[in-house]
Amino acid sequence: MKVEIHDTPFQPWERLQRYESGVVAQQHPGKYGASAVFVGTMRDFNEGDEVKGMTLEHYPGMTEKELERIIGEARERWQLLDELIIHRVGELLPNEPIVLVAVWSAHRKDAFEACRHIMEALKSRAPFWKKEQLDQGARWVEKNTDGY
Amino acid sequence: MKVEIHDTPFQPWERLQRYESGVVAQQHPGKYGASAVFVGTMRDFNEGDEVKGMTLEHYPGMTEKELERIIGEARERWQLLDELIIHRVGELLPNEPIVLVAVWSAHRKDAFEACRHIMEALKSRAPFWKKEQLDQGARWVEKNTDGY
Amino acid sequence: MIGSRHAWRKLHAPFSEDKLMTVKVKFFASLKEQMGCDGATVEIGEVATAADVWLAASGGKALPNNVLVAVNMEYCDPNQQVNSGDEVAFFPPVTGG
Amino acid sequence: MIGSRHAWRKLHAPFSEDKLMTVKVKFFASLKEQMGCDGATVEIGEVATAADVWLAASGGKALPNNVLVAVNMEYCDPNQQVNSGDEVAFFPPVTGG
Repeated sequence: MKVEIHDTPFQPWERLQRYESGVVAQQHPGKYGASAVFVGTMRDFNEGDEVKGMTLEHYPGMTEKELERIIGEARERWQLLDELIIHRVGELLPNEPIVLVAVWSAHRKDAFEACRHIMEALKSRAPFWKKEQLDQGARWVEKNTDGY
Repeated sequence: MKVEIHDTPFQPWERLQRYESGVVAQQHPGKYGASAVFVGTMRDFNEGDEVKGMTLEHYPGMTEKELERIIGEARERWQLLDELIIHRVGELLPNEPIVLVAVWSAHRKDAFEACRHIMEALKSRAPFWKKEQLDQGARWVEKNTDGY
Repeated sequence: MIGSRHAWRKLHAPFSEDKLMTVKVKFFASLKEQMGCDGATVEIGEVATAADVWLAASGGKALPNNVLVAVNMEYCDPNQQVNSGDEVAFFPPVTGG
Repeated sequence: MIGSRHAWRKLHAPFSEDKLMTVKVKFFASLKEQMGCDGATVEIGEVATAADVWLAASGGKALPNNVLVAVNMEYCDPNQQVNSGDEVAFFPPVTGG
């Protein structure tokens, strides 16, 4: 399990390559038949408005703890071999990755379901807050929509 | 949309990096808020037996057509910006990637659901056949299990 | 199973002897091993279904329940009519991914 | 909103005046902007809930329904008792991912 908070841009596919070959393949060779991944990327629009940039605030310390709790709960429910969560904070521009959630499992049902569950739990519980820069000024995003 | 059949090993994360930056980011800058990915990797076990290697046969021509039909059906059901499917054929060893399914969308619900749907449809409809090499000899995999 | 096309036609073609068409047959995976070949070009009476093609190509054996059928690279019912020049494929349940 | 700890205690601490404890308060995002600060160390009567801490730290305003509460970096009910040295955080609905 690995949880990382980055205050500068990260490259999700390159990080996946490194984590899988360096950790998952070393610790579980021949066992990880299925990996499911979600990557959230900053859009240049939201609720009908053009978005120029975004500030992502978080609660250092609690963020990591809550993400680890979310992974722990997923492990009780599905058979998982490893998990990787990376989340950006700070000043973002459109097209920059915001979040990566990856899980490795023997079987695809566990991988798919756990990945989506972790992502939804992150959206509703991990202490991050987005402030969008619009032409008219800045606004806090008020609420995440349900993803199911 | 891109569908590729490879008869030599492919690196899924590196291919995703190239496809996203070279195609998705060029054609849909600022729009792809969500990407969902599944990677299937060859395990060294199946149904209680150790598996040494695998031969993946397919129906050239129909494979590509069927995968494109599957993507087309997913596009009717979900809002998708782009899709990438890569599937290995030929002689495989444990830990080698077998399949990659990736979709890009504005929103995560569409990405998650379409990715899983495409993967399940691939499992039940795309004309591939696996023959496993065991210590006792070779055996055809008889049936894919349901992934829901 | 598939000998010379002529020999086969004489033995199995259940339809009109004067009007014949040619279809391309393909077998895959375990079915290919069972049939001992990956396919053949066969002649059959002009009004024929995919199941008729199987019957002819397999030497008269019934089409097993779990065999999948594709005509021109698209899944179809065994009772679908085939046309001259069609590619008719038979294969076991798919196991990719 | 948060003045000197002493002045605040005199005005709002609803519990025992002789036994006091210290807790660390944090605000985030829009709540931080509304409160005009990202937190403070406050003294409060020894028997107090997270909601009491809010009341004290906010200058007597009721805890809005949608404000989330965490004690020592774990979500909790506003009615949960807090202990001396606890970190009590208040923040709006989270919007990460």
